[in-house]
Amino acid sequence: MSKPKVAFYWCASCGGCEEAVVDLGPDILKVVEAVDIVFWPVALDFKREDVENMADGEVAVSFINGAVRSSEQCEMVELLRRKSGLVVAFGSCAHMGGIPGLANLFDRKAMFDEVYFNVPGVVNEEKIVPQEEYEAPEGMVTLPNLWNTVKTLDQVIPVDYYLPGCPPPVNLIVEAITAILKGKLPPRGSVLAPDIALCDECPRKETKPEKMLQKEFKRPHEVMIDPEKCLLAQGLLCLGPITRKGCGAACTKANMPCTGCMGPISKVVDYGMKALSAVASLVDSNDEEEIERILSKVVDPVGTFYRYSLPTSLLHRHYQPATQGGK
Amino acid sequence: MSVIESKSNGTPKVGVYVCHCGINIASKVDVQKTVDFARTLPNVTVATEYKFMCSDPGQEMIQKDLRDGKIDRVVVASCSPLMHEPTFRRAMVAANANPFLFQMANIREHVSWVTLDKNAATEKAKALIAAAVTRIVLHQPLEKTRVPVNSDVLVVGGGIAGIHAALTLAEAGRKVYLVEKEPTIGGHMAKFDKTFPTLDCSACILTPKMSAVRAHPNITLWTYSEVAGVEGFIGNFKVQVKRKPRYVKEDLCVGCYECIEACVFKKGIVKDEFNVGLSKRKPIYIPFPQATPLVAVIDPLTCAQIKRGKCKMPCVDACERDAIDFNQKEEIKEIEVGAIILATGFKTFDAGRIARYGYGKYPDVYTSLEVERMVNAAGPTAGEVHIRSGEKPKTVGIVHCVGSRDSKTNVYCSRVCCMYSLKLAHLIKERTGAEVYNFYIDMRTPGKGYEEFYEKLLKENVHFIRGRVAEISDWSTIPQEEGKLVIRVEDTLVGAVRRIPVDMVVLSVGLEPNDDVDEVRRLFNVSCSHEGWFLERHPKLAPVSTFTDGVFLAGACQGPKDIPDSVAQAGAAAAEALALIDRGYVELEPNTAFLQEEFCSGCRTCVGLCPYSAISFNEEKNISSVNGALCKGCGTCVAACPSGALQQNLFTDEQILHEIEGVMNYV
Amino acid sequence: MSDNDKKQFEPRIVAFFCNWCTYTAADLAGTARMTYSPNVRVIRVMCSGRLDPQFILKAFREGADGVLIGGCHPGDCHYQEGNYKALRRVTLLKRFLSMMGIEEERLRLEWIAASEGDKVQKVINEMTEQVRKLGPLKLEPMSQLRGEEDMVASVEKAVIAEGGVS
Amino acid sequence: MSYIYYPGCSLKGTGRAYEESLLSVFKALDIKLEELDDWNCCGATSYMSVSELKAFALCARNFALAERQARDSGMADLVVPCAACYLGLNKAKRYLDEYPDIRKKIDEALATANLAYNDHIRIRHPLDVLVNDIGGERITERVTRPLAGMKVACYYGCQIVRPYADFDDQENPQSMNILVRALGAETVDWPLKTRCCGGSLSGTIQDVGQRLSYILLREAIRRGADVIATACPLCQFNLECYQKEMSRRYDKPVHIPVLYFTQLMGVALGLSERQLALQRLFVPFTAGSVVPETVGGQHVGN
Repeated sequence: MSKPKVAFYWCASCGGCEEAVVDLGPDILKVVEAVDIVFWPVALDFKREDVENMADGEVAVSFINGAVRSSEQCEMVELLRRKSGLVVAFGSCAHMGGIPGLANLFDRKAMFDEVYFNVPGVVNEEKIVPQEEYEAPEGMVTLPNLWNTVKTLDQVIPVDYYLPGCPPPVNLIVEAITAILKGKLPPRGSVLAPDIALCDECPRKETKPEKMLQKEFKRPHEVMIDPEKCLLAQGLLCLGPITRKGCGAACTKANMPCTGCMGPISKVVDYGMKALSAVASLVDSNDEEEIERILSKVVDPVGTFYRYSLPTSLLHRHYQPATQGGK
Repeated sequence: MSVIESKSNGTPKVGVYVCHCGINIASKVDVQKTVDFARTLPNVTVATEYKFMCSDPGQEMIQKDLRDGKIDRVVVASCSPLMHEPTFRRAMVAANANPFLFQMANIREHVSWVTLDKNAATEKAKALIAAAVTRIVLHQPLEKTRVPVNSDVLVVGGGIAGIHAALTLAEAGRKVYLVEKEPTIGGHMAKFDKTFPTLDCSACILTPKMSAVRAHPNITLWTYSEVAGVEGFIGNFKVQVKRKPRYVKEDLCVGCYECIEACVFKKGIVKDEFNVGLSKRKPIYIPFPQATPLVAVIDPLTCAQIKRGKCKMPCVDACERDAIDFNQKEEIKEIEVGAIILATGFKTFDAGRIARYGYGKYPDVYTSLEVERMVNAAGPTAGEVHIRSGEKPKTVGIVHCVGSRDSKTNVYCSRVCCMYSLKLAHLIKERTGAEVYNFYIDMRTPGKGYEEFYEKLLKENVHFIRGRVAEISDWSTIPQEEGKLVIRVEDTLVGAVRRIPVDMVVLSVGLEPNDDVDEVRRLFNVSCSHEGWFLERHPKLAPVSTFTDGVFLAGACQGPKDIPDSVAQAGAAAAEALALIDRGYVELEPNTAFLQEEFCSGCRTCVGLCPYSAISFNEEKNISSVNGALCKGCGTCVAACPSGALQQNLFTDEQILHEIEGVMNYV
Repeated sequence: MSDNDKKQFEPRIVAFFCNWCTYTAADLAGTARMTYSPNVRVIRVMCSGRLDPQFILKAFREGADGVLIGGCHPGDCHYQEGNYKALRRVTLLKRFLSMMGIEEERLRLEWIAASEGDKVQKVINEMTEQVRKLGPLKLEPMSQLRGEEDMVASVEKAVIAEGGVS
Repeated sequence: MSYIYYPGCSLKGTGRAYEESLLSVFKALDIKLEELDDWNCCGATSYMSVSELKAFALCARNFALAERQARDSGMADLVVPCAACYLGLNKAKRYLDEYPDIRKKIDEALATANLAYNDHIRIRHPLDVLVNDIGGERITERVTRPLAGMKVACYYGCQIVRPYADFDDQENPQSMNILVRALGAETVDWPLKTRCCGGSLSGTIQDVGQRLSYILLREAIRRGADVIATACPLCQFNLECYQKEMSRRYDKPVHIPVLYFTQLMGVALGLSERQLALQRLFVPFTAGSVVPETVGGQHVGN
């Protein structure tokens, strides 16, 4: 029988996820042996038409990374959804919006103003901003429409599985692909990673004190980080307790706090809120002012707790009364 | 509990029962509409209404539907769960259903009684019903845990209420610890000469009870002691009692007064607390002749030996029984009791707070308590009533409601002042033959024989002027007023402002909560009213219980009371305590936290949060573990758990999230 | 918005009251027949310390224009310190909300003792008016796909055992 | 320290001595007073009894102006020396705070004049400011001519502490006594310190009005007061201006200087009679008459 067809696609992302595939190293050859890659813009020269010409469901599985924030990305993922048996949200951006998701703190106009006018060094006397349509001498030129709001993949199309991480750890990719090839898949909607938080596999776990209460939160650049001791116990905002394991504690092993790219475990509804709740609970004070003072060291609540997941927040995005019918 | 489990036990069948509560609910909420609405909600198989769901027929409706298998979980929309949740849970048990497959929607206290517009009320009621229905779908059967009850009781406060409660319990064969912070029991009642309305002698009826306490084998009496700490919960309190050193061995002293005679100070040097400052006492003293225990006490603040460490200590030589011991130290006693009765009493209003009455400024303005001591045969003046000059007053003004019924001080009526003012009026007239004026707002004499006593006073030609006194001053406008205290008052019956010159003024001060009420309240974890009176669990149905199970109230600490009421309430509190003890066990709400171990990463966020150390870290499993017996079910750890691995029975994340959806989505 | 709309707009407020102080106070307000605006729907929790910030966002997501939290006065918590835990979380949450463009006034934490029925009345009336002034809170829909089912029951997504299938 | 100063009509008219002495004293104590631009009637006097709502509107306008003038987002402290203005403004503030329906109407009224009141107002009486912000000690430090041996009856009148003020006891106010003692004088125990001075009756039903004033003066003198200190233009007027007439009308003659407490302060701070407008008094008071210059001189000396 013919090899199963596989497609890779990238939306709003940094390309790191593509790297992750390449990071499979020699294993990638096994993959190539086992499957037939029919679409991979970053690596192979297939065109949109090629996909359009396939029959619905012809592609066994599409790995889509990146958040969705433009009409083009939307069309492409809808197309791939139609043509694919399985769609896997690949990496933090597809899974939860990722870093691009932080754009939901602003609206499109604010971003355009920033990028095309305000950034120091921008020279743009003619005040040109991208037009969706432009009458060029050669004829009408068009650009995709950039959305006001960044969405996760499953906010645009139904997603079967999620491969978390920024980028997804190689071992998880391998496990996922093997599982797919063997057809030994968990129920649809599953996140293809262990359902327990990072502390479980963090080498620093043993060093946790009996009680984790904190009088002061610190930021990595402010302290000499003890390479053995639990980072949270050192007052660093490590999100290990809130974040799904599976990365092999890459960051904490590298003496850096976990920032949460793997997202929450299945019992959690809103990652950032749980993170906020856990962190606030660690404050070791009952005095209103002192509480204020201690928590003021959490300089950027949104960026800290929703670094990779703002679009999945129950608020979804920065509130815009005007555009949202509110007064 | 996850959705998977909760949904696995077949599709739930919810019964919704809406109560009219007579017209309490029905007059504001369109009950029929809410029922029709409930029918439209998912999983609802029965929806109906009844006049009084809490009545037997009402409960029977629920039980029948349960037995007939029409429903497997119940929502009752009626009053507050704090009111009838136990009732309906019992009803479910009676029908062999698990009592925790039950949820109440509070559409009376939270809807019909507080909403003006009928439509708004009905809509709100719908929302609360929807919330209950959406949440109950996720309820799980739970079991209450039983813990045995320690049969000893702690009574705090040795006034008449504490004494009566202690004796009642002791008579019933219970071991009682009676803790009093003063050197003697007896409280305010011991200070009085006569009691209204019968005018029988206070000491004659109180002192026998005091000695009974002292003598009773089941009562451990700790005077000059205070409760320092309380742990545990209903049936199983651990209490620490601080026993202040009195520098006199209680078991040896026989109260012979020799030491007091011998003291280097030949006469009193400090204000005598018992005589509210009308006389002075020595550093070593016995509060009053009938003090119980009749044991001397040394006041460390004034005793030369204790203060300066140099005194000939004649008291020591004088004591044949070597009872005096300057090396006594404060000691902490640890006791375990099943129930606690608070009878901490009251303090009188500080008359100095009302400047215009001149207390503390004009020497002949007295408080009622001072006069109580004055008229007492055993008091500082041996029953003689005279002003500072030593003369008998020819005219006396008694000012009612001092510190009561006044938005600037206390709004409430202190309940006892009218009657004790009448009593004092009678006694003063009896002792001095003076003209006595009572200045009152309203004469409040509800009680057996009270109004009759008032009648009696009227016949004794005591003057009654209806009006609140504006001011008392030495400002004279006419010769007759020279050298007198002038009481300015609007006589509301005559409709004129009057100035009445008197020799002596008695301020009938109201009753106030003790100064330390806040510490006491926190110590025993009971709530207070605005004014600081301990809050009963229900003003009508649970007047001696508090919101902390196992802690009961007796006497004026719950609100102003006269002696009969205090005694009655003390009896009630004792009975409540006995009922608890004789049952022998208590059932604990199962709303405790539990851990879904497979999801716990061992991050330890929860461990430091539990105020009861119910969460510990299980070293070999390398995850947290919850001790259900210690958990009181606040849910703080659940809110903090970063993995949602900790959950709380009856308040799981999902139950609450569903409740939120329910309350918002259907109306 | 125009004054006219204001009159039209009836805010919906979700309240989380602790069982021992504020919920009891609300009952007391009822027993004392203190009428107040019907815009607040109370959800009972044992302690304000149970308040998971997820609930508050959830309420907003479900269409609440405001969220009110009631707990015992500092030092009076039935569970000793639960209300302080609530305070810690709300303090941070308020900062988060304002970063997200949601007026802080939409989230209110009040200490209301069991005896303060009148305070329940006062606070609820105040907050209703305050939120009425702010106008409705209409969050942008996440998408038709990510329906409630997914949100709450993301839990349903089962798990592949550690080490995965291989 | 800087405050916004609301004079009101009296301090520009009959109570001019009050304003002049107040300004001099505050200046001497380096407390900045900045008069409210374009202030209008406080609405007190008769307006309050004719139409409260209109009176409130008048007050609210003053509030709005004050907030605007306070610039910095913080609270505007509005110093109001006249007892009647103080009461009127306080009452208005209370009603605006507590009655949403009234507040709504007033807000609308202000809006038509492009004004807004944002609850950023504190109504302060000079006594409040001097005692609670400056404090007796700091004032004593500035005293150059202590009023040693002078017996003062402190008269507060009915409007300052009742019913809205919260800076002093309503039944037995102390702030002026504290102040006067800080100047080195004695205060006489005088139970009438908040009793009615006769108010406007002195001008209408003279016998009733003057009798009330007379009672105050008699008792003050009987208790050995050398001078009466007051904080209200109307009280000052009533107590001072009719003394001759009273002496004729009633049994015992009365003759006692009635000063604004600010004038008394000025004397102790060593300000000139002109600065304190002492020349405006009907019953003459010269610092020297009670306090020999020398005493002050020596005091300064050692």
